Formats: sequence, structure tokens, C-alpha cells
Amino acid sequence: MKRAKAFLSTFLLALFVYLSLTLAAGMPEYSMAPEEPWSQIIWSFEEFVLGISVSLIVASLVDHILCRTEDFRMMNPVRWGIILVYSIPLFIEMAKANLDVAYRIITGKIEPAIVKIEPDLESDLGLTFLANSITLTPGTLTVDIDDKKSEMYIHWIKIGEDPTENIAGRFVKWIRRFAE
Amino acid sequence: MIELTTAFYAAALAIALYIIICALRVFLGPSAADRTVALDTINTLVIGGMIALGAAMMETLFIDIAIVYAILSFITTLFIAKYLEGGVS
Amino acid sequence: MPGLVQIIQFLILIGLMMTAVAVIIFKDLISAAIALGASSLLLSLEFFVLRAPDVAIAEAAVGAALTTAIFIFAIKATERKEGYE
Amino acid sequence: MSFDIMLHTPTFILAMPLLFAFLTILVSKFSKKFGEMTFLLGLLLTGFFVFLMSYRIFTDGGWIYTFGAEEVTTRNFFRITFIADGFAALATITIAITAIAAGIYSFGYLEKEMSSDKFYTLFLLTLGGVNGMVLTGDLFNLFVWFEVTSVASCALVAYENYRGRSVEAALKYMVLSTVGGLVVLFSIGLLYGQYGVLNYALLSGSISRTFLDKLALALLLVIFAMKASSVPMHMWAPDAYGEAPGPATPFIAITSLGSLFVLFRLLFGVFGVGIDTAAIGAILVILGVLSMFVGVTMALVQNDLKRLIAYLSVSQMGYMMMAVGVGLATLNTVEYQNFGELAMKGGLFHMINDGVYKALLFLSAVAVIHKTDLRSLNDLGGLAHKMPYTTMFFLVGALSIAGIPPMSGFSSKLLIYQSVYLYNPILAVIALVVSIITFAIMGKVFFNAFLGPDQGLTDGEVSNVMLSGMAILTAVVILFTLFPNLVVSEIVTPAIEALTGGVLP
Amino acid sequence: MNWKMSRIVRTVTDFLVVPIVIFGIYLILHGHLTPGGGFQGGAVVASATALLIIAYGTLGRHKKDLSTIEAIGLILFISIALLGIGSTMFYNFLAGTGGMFGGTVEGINSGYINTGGTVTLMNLAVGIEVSAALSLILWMMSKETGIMKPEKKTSKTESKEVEN
Amino acid sequence: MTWPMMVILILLIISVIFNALGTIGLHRFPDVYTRLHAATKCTTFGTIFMTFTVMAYSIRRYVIMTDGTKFLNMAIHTFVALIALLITNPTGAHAIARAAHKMGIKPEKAVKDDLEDKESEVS
Amino acid sequence: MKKAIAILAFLIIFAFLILGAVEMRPFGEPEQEDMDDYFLGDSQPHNQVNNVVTAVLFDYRGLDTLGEATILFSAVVGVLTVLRETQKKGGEDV
Amino acid sequence: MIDIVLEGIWSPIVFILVILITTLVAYILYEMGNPSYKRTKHKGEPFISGNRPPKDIRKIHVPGDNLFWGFTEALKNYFEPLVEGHTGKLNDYMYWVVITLAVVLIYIYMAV
Amino acid sequence: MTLESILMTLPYITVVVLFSLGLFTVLFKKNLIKIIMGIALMQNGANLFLVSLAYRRGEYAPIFTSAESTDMVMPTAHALTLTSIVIGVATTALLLSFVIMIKRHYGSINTDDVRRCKE
Repeated sequence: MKRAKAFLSTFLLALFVYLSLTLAAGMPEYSMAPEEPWSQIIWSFEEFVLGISVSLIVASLVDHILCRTEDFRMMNPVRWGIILVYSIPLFIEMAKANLDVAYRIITGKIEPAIVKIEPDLESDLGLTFLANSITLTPGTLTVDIDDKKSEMYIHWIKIGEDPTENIAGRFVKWIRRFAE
Repeated sequence: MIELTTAFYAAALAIALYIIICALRVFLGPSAADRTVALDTINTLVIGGMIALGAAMMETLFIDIAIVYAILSFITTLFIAKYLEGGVS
Repeated sequence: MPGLVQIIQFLILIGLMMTAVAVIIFKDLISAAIALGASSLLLSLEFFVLRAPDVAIAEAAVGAALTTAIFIFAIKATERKEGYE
Repeated sequence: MSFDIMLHTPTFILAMPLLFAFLTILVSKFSKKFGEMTFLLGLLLTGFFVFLMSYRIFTDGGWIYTFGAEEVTTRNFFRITFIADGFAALATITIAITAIAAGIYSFGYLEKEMSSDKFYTLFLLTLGGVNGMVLTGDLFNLFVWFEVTSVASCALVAYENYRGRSVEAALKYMVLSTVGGLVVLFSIGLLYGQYGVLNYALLSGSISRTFLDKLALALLLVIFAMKASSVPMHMWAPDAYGEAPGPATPFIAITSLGSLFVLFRLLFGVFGVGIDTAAIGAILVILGVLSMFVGVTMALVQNDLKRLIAYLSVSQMGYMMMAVGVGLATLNTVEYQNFGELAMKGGLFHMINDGVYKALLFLSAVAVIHKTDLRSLNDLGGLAHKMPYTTMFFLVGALSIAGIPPMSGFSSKLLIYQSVYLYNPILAVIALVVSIITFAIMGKVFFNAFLGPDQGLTDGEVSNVMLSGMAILTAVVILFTLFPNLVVSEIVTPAIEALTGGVLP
Repeated sequence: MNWKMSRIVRTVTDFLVVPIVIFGIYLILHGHLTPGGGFQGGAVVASATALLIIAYGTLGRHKKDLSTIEAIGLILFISIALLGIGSTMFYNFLAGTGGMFGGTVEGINSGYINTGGTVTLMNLAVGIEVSAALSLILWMMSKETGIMKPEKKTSKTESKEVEN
Repeated sequence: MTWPMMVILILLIISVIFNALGTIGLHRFPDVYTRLHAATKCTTFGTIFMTFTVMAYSIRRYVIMTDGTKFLNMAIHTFVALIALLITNPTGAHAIARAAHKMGIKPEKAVKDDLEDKESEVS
Repeated sequence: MKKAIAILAFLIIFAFLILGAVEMRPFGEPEQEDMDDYFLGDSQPHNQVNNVVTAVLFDYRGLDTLGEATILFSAVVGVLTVLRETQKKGGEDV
Repeated sequence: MIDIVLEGIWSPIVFILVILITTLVAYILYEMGNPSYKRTKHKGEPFISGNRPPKDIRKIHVPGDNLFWGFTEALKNYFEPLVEGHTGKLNDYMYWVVITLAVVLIYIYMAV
Repeated sequence: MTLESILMTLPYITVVVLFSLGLFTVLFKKNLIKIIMGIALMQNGANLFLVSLAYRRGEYAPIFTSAESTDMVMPTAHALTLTSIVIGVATTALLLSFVIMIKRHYGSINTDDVRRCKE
């Protein structure tokens, strides 16, 4: 069962990537009937066949890499929708932090420190999302992460109060929705 | 259309200038880590420049190169980082 | 009057020469490998500007990523500093 | 037009070694025996196709093989072409004889090795590379096969990786080859930038005396002379020959002979038309004389058996370069009829001779080293008591390389003496002196290693497989000894006609 | 010496391997339409191997077959080349026949995958060969460095050579 | 100068400005970590804007000017590049920072270093 | 002494190469382009390949590609050979 | 049949025949000359350059260094720099290549 | 020398500089890995040379997929460059594995020490 789920999820990811790469590479234009313009947009039959067979091969080869654990939560499409929504607050945070860092670059006012935060997340995926979000917002940078516990060490360009809340608090509540 | 193409070219020109400035950090950087940071910055800038140039030349094909670069530069960075993690041997 | 593309090319070529000089003068081999990677990268960009997408991909994949990796492996297996010291 | 297998032989000469190289490493995963069989089959098939191609060339004349064309006879010089003419036949015959003998020999040598499949694979790859190098009619393709040869033969040199010297020699050889390959690539770029073509035939029509042509000519000349181990760029050769694993040694030597073939092809076929040949011939003569003299004097002070033969091989390369250089220098003058052609005959005949007896010498020296684990002449001695056959084979090779009548070495050297004397008497005198010193050196080696009281260094003769490998070469040497006229008229003369007649057959 | 990199890198590696491999195969299969081809795609696939090596210190379960795969790729390549021997070696005997990869194409177009004849097949063969070869090089080099986890000494094939 | 062109130009200018800031920061900041802040993050942000620009541009060419599917293809490939950038870049920055810390580079002018304390406790 | 001569020789070569670069035809304006125009024109009618570089690589100059793949193969076999685990046959080699 | 045509080149068959005949004649003469010589076991002691040979026959071995020693000693001025020149350093190998390249470049530029 | 003419020859000058820098490294540096880096630089120079020979001003990439017209840069040199890039990585890998073995046998990668084969 686990193997089947892993195979299926790898297959779907592979097929998704392949099809999105070959989108809009349909039939050649001159052989296209004028009444069906979509045949140019979507995929040709051969493309589909190749995509599915390639995905099958890849899935059978590397399925043990994508799914190392028994955790198949991310197969739920709702969670991917939440990730898309999450990108909006992330982007806003990034913009704000970028302006802040731009100010610091010009004035040179920095007060760096490495602080420890303890977000309340368990899964690898959630922690990775959090760490990458933290790293993407300028001003904070994940230096290290504990292999076992949910502890991170953040390089903060301007030290402030209550690091766990100030750095991670905004992201954690979003990440918990799709990764936990 | 011509204006936008020129704008993309101008952006690419600016990015090329930044790359030169970053290459200066490759020269100066006191430690290997600083040089790696500079290399990483150059990587990101090159991806941006490639995308801009691809749009300016109006060839989709050129975006593929940016994707390849985005993935592979990451691997280079990881290799150097792993070496540096091992300490000075 | 040279066009914008030529000036971009000019800058890239200058950067290429700079990094090539850096490869030679660094005593620290890992820094030299980093400079070599940067040089490969700029070369790839130059190929891009010269409208050779195939070559640019190959140089990006092989020259910048794999060659650097192999160099780092070799440096790890031998020694890091140039010269006796 | 019906399918004519004879016309496709150049392809197979190239493709068979490569295909069987890939097969060998695959088959060896299942059984070592099958791997050896595959290797031998590849060698024999290559030899068979070489025979077929040469037969067709000697009976019906040469042709040009265009890759990817709809018919063999299509002469599309924008595609890659192979030139199957007398010169290619001469080269491939030399290579095939050596390869088959060394291949058979290697079965005995590598009996106890575990990873011998890699050796066989690399051997076949080198064979394919050299064959491609001498057959090709395209400049960039030449570079590719040049690199195949370099990479495969360097890996072959480093096969005994438990010996530091072996790896060191491989590294030096490889660095020089790679730098050389890059210089060749640069000069290909120079030519392509000017004329926009890469084929020998098209290039030879358009090359003139521009600065860039001269630059490209100088770069190509020096690099191929370096690969042909010409003094003063010969220093990699003793290292590589000396440290290569036994059966591969003659084959490493063959790669430099192949480079010499290519050099001649380039000088005559591509540059000979548009550029003053007298001056280039003079360069070849100077390099040749230097090689002869320095090589032989360095061999005089050597004590390591294989390095000594390596230096002698450098010296023999000098003969060929000098002889063909004389031919090139007189190419477009009246003197060519007088003695130039004779010099060419001598040079090319010496090439095929040299390829064979040098291989014989190397193989018998390796047999000695294999049995005794000693390389220095200070330690060796009295081997003739226990190894009579090896002694005999070595004697044949030694007499031949020293140019003692009636051996085959003498017949080619005689031609060289005669013709070079007419060009410049001093050269002939130097050649004679070198020949005499060679004889002295061979006497020293023979006296030291084989004669004298039995030292108890070995417990018997090498295995029969190894002996049969050497026997093949001995038979060929004796054949050349007995019928030099036949060889000159049947093999060497078509080669000279092909070489001087331009690229088109 | 810690062979694994940090948790973040490992998670990202796990996620990235499949897209990288697919992207490499996309480059290989569309070599006759878009920039790319056997070499580039093979190199990208091999970079997935590099990623695994660097993140985990081992290569998983497929490393034994790499040289076999490589030889098979090359044999495929040379066989396809030799199949054209009815005309000459490297003759494109599939192009324009309408069968497998035999579609016709003219003028400037957005690309149709069922074209190219033997070129597409050769791309595939070279892609297999290059990806296996570069992975093998990376693996062999990394074994020497101590970056990788040392192999357990179970093989008796190579160590026997000491005796002779 | 229509409004889509205005939008595209503004996005482009933002991207160039942020890239410039990153490059300046690479030279102005004193040590590895702060340089990482400036260089990697600002240039990533700038490059994200560059991808937005190109996506807007190609969608405009596809939808408004109907220049063919190759612009749709371009938009999608640019999006893939954006995703790749978003995943790889912060991870690379993290790897460099961790490596620098393990090498023993101290953060300059640092007020507090929890990681240092932890490592010294362990050893 | 030898090094000084080598530096001199290197400078001479450098000078020649620079001269060659100056003598080279102007950048971007090739004079002879028959071969490439042939490939560009022939690639679609004959091979049905859109990417002309691939057509050149695998059809017109397929033999180069074979050689190149062979080089990669040789290099891999070489690396396998050089880095295989063996020990000294006995005795120090000097 | 083997053709023994002299084409201005070297004809080994004649040479070998001549050698064989000469050897045969010499052997016949030799046999004729000493019909009454008695072969005995007695031999004189071996005597090498005024020294008695060692008892162990294996010691009668001249190492390779000693042969042509006089020759190399006499031409010391030629051999010493030559042997010194082969340093075994990779850089030196490259030096020679570059020097030759420079010389050939100048020569070809001037002469061709 | 106008700006135009400098820009016209700058690619070739860069090629020569890269090539010579590589050659310089191979000639005068003692460290083997540095020498191999020099070889890599020479490869870069040769590749750049071939690609810059292929350029035709103001023309398109040699791919018919969504190109604007058939005025394309020259494809042959691109194919040659691809070949030489792969050759480059193969030779580099082999050379570096030699260096690793040298380090194991000699304990040094300086050319002054790696000279057991001499005379």
C-alpha cells in the first residue's frame, strides 16, 4: 500500500511537471484544422503517450526518494491550494522586509545576532517551508536547524524582542494549515 | 514593441554591470564563504539576465536555459557548502 | 554606434577575463574552483548572447555544475592549498 | 546500385573495435571467458576488414566514404568523409598487425588479473581511435579521434595503478595530449573561421599563404610532431612506454606512429598544395635528425629495459620524419624524380617495418620483465638458458632495428641512406652513425640480459599464448625481410601515390 | 564527519529529484525541437545524482547497474548508426517515412514531437549513455573523498587482486 | 504607452533597483551572514520581479496582441523558472550560512549568538 | 635559465596569437558560409528536424558524436580503472 | 617462384643465398682442414682481464652500467647536460613544447 | 582604433587571453590541480572561439521552433562546441582521478615531487 501510494504520488508529480513543460507544444500549425484552435494549445497525442510512459519509468525508479516517510498528507489537493494562497502573505512580507533591508543597505545600521526560535511544527515539510520562508524574507536567515527537535537558529540583522513570535509567528499559522 | 524590447535589453545591460561588480567580490572576499556568496549572487543575477534577454529576443527556448541554470547553480552551491562544512582539511 | 547587445557582450567578456585572472592568482584552490565556476557561468551567458542556446545549456550543465563538483571532489581528496607552506 | 560490402569496409574498421569494446565490458560482467572471446573476435574482425579494404584498394584503387549520404559514391564534402586510399591501407595494416599480436599476447599476460575486462575495453577503444585518426578526411573528426586515442591510451598507461610511476607517466602523457588537443582545436577554429569548411579536400583547395594559415600550420605541425614523440618534445614517450602495462606498450607506440601518419596526411594533403613545401620539409628533416641522434644517445645511457627501447623508438621515428621530410622538401621540383620518391619509399617502408619490429622488441622485453619482475640491465642476465624462444624473438627484433643485413630494417634504411645522401650527405652520415650506435646498444642489451651464466632469475619460458603473439610478429618481420620488393611495390608505392596525389583518390 | 547535510537540504532534495529527472528527460526527448538533446539532458539527469550524493552521502540502490546502462546506451547508438548501412552509416532511414518519429515538418513551426527519424532515437541513446556515465564519474570520484559514506567491505571481487 | 506597458515597465524598474541594492549590499556589509542578507535575498526578490515582468509581457503578447502560442509557452516556462528559483535559492543561502558557521566564521558585531552557545555546551 | 627562455617563448606565442586575433575576419561577418547554409536549408526537407544543431550533431556529423560518446565512455572506464582498489604487487616501486 | 629481380632496391634473397653458400664453403673447408684434431675434456682456466674469475659462476656478470662506460665518460660534456635535461618535471616537458612551438612559428612566419 | 573596431575584435582578444592564461598556468604553476584548472581555462577559450566564429550579426538561433525568420547563425560550430565541451569534461575527470592516485602514492601534488620517471 505504501509503495503504491508512493508510486502514484511520484507518477502524478512527474506527469504534472512534464505536461506543464510541454504545454502549448501541440500539433504543427500548418496541419491544424482552422476550426480547432485548441489543438495548438493543448498537447498532441504522442506527447501524452510519451509523458505517461516517461512518468511511469521515473516513478518506478525513484519513488523511494520522494516518499521516504509514511506521510502522504500532501496528496490532498486542498493543501496545494492553501500553498498558493499562502504565497500572497509571503510576498507581502518579502516586500516589506526588502524595503527594510534596502534602508539598512543604504544607511548601514545593523545590529546582527543569531537567535534561537522554537516554532511549534513537527513535519520535515513544514519546517522546510518555514525555514525557506524565513530565509526568503531579507533580514532573517536560517543558519542551522536541529535534526530531531523543532529548533532553528536564525541570523537576524536587527535584533528585536521575542524572536519566535516576531520571526516565525506570521508564517507558522499558515504553514500549520497545509503541512501539519 | 520596440520600446519594450529595448527596455529588456537595458535591464540586461544593468544586470551585466552588476555581475561585474559581484565578480569584484569574488576577487576581494576574504574567505571562501564570501566568494561563495558572490558566486550565488552571480548565479541569481545570471538567471535574471537570461530571462530578460530571452524576453528581449522573443525566443521561448532561452527560458529553458534559465531553468537549467536555476537548478544546477543550486547544486554547485551545495557542493561548495558541503566542502566548507567539512572544515579546513 | 554599437548596440546594446554589444555593450552587454563587452561587459560579459570583461568579467570573463577578470574571473580567469582570478583563477590563476588565487592560492586557495577552493577559491580558484569558485572562480572557475564563475568563469564558466559567464561563458554560458556569453553563449546565450551569441544565440547558441544548445551550447549554453551544455556549458551550464557540464561546465558550471559538474566540472566544479569534480574539482571539489579532487580538492577534497588531495589538498587545499597551493604550494608547500 | 547494389549493396557492396567492400565499399563499406572503412566503416567497419572503425565501428568494429568500438562496438566490441562496448560489448566486452558488458559481456565480462557475466563471464571472464566470454569477455576474452568478445575481445578476440573484435580484433580479428577488424583485421579481416582491414584485409578486405586493402585488397580492394590495391586492386581497384581508393574511394571516399561519405557518412550519412544516400549512396557511398555521393561525394558530399560537407559531411564527414573517410578516405580509403593506399596510405590509409598502409597505416591500417600496420596497426592491425600490431594490435592482433599484442591482443593475443595479452591473454597470457593478464591471466591472473581480476579486472582485465577494462584493459581489453581500453585496448579496443584505442584501436578504434587510431583507426579513425588515420582514416578520417575531416579536420574536426580528426580532433575527436585524436582525443579518443589520448584518453583511452592514457587510461591504459595507468592500468597498473598500484605503481606510482605508472600513474605519473599517465598524468604527464595526458596533460601533454590534452593541451595538444586544445591547440589542435584552436587551429581548426582558425581554418574554419576563414574558409567555413572542415574537409581536407575542400580545405586543400582554398588554403593560401595568409598569416592565419601559417599559424594553423605551425600549431598542427608541432602538436602532431609532439604526439609522434619527436625531440625535443619526446620526454613523455619513455615515461609512457616504460610504465605502460606490458601488452599495451607496443600499442601506445602505435598511437604515436598513427600521429605521424596523420601529420604526413595533413602536410601533403591539406597544406602541401598551397604552401611552400621546401621549408616545411626542412623542419621535418631537422626534427628528424634531432630525434635520431638524441634518442639514440639517451638510449645509450639507459639501464631500464623498456625505457631503453622507448628511446630507440624515438630514434626510429626520426628516420621516418627525416626521410619523408626529404620527400616533402623536394615535392614539386625535378629532384623529386631523382631521389625524393625514393626517400618517401624508404620512409614509409620504414614506418611499417618499425611498427612491427618495435612491437616485437617491446613484447619480448615485456616477457622478460613479466617473468623476472626486474627491469634494470644491472640485474638481468643469463636468460637465454631458460627462455630460448624469447631470446630468439628478441634477437630478430634487435637485428632488425639495428639495420643489420639481411633483416627488414636494413632494407628500409638502405633506401633512406641512398636517397638522403643525394639530398645532403651529412644527413646520411648521421643516419649511419645512429644505426651503428643502435647496433651497439642492442648488443649491450642482448649481452647483458640474455647471455652469460644462468642467474636463476626465472623458472622457465613464458606461456604459449604469449609466445604465439610474439611469433606472429616474428613471422611478419621475416616476411618483410625476405620480400622487401614485394612490400615496396604492392603496399608502399600506392601509399606514396595517394599521399602525393592530394586528398582525392 | 557528518555525511548528510541539514534537514532542509534533504527535504528539498527529495522534492527536487523528480522534477530534475523529468526536466532532463524532457530535454532529451525534445532535442530535435528545442535546445537540448542527449548531452544536455543527460547532464541534467546526472546532476540529480550529484544532488543525492551531496545531500545524503550515498546513491541509493541503483549504482551497480550504471556501467551496464552506459554500455547499453552506446550499443544502441552505434547500432542505430549501423542500421543505416543499407545506404551508408549514419543515414537517417526513418525520416519522412511516416512511421515512428517519421513525421514530416516544414517551415517555421512550434514543434511536433513525432519527427526527426533516427535523430530522436540517437538522442535517447546518447542521453542514456551520458547520464549513466556522468553519474558513474561522480560516484567514483566521491568515493575517494570522504564526503561520501564509506562502502562496507563486502565485495570480494576487487580485493582478490592483491594476491596475484 | 498603454497601461499594460506601464505596468511592465514599472515591474522591470523595480527588479533592476532591487538587483542593484543587492549588489551594493554585497560590498557594503561586513561579514558573510549580512552579505547573504543583502545579496541573495535582494537579488532573489529582484529576479522574482523580473520573472513577473516577463510573464506579464508574454501574457500581454498572447492575450492582447495574439502573437501565437509561443508566448503562452514562454509564460509557463518562466513560471517554472520562478518556482525553481523559489525552492533552490533560500536553500542554497541556508547551506552557505551553515557552512560558514561550521567553518568557524563568527558573525561580526553580533549582539548574541545562541548557536555558538549551544555548540560550546555540547563540546 | 630554462624558465626565462620558456617565458620568452610564451610571450612570442602570445604575440602571434594576438596578431592572429587582429588578423581574423571581423566578428559576426563570416565570409564563407556555404556549408552552414547547406545544413540550414537541408535539415528540414531531409531530416525533418527543427533544431538544426541537433541535426548537424546526429546526422551530418554523426561520427563526431559517436567519437564524443566514445571519449566519455573511455573516460569512465579510465576512471573506473584508475580508482579501482588494488594494492602493491610487492616491493616498493621507485 | 620467388622473383629475385633487382629493382635498384635491396634484394635479401641473393644476400641470404650468398651467406648460406659462404658458410657452407667455410664449414667444408674447416672440416677438411682438421680431420685429425682430437677433442679432449681438458681446457685452460678462464682468465678475464688479468683477474681470476670467482668460483661461483653466477658472479661472472657485467652490469649494464659498466658497458660503454668509457664511451660515456669520454663524451661526458655531451651526455651530462643531456641526462640532466630530462628532469621528469611536467613543467619542463611543457617548456620544451612551447619553445619548439615558438621557434617553428618564427621559422614558418619568416620562411614559408 | 575606434570603439567599434575594439568591439569587433574583443571576442577574439578574449579568446586569446583565456587561452594564454591557461597555457601560462600549465607552464609555470607547480600544483597539479592548478594545472588542470589551466587546461579548463584553455577549453573555455577554445569553446568561446568556435561559438564566436559561428555568430552572424542580427540573426536568430538555429532552431526553427518559433524563430522569426530563416536568417540563422551558423550551426556547425555549435555542434563542434558541444562535442568539445563533453570531451573537456571527460578529460578533466580522468586527469583529476590521476591526480588523486598521485596524491595517494606520492603524498604530494607538486610537480617538483612527482618526478620518479626521469632520465
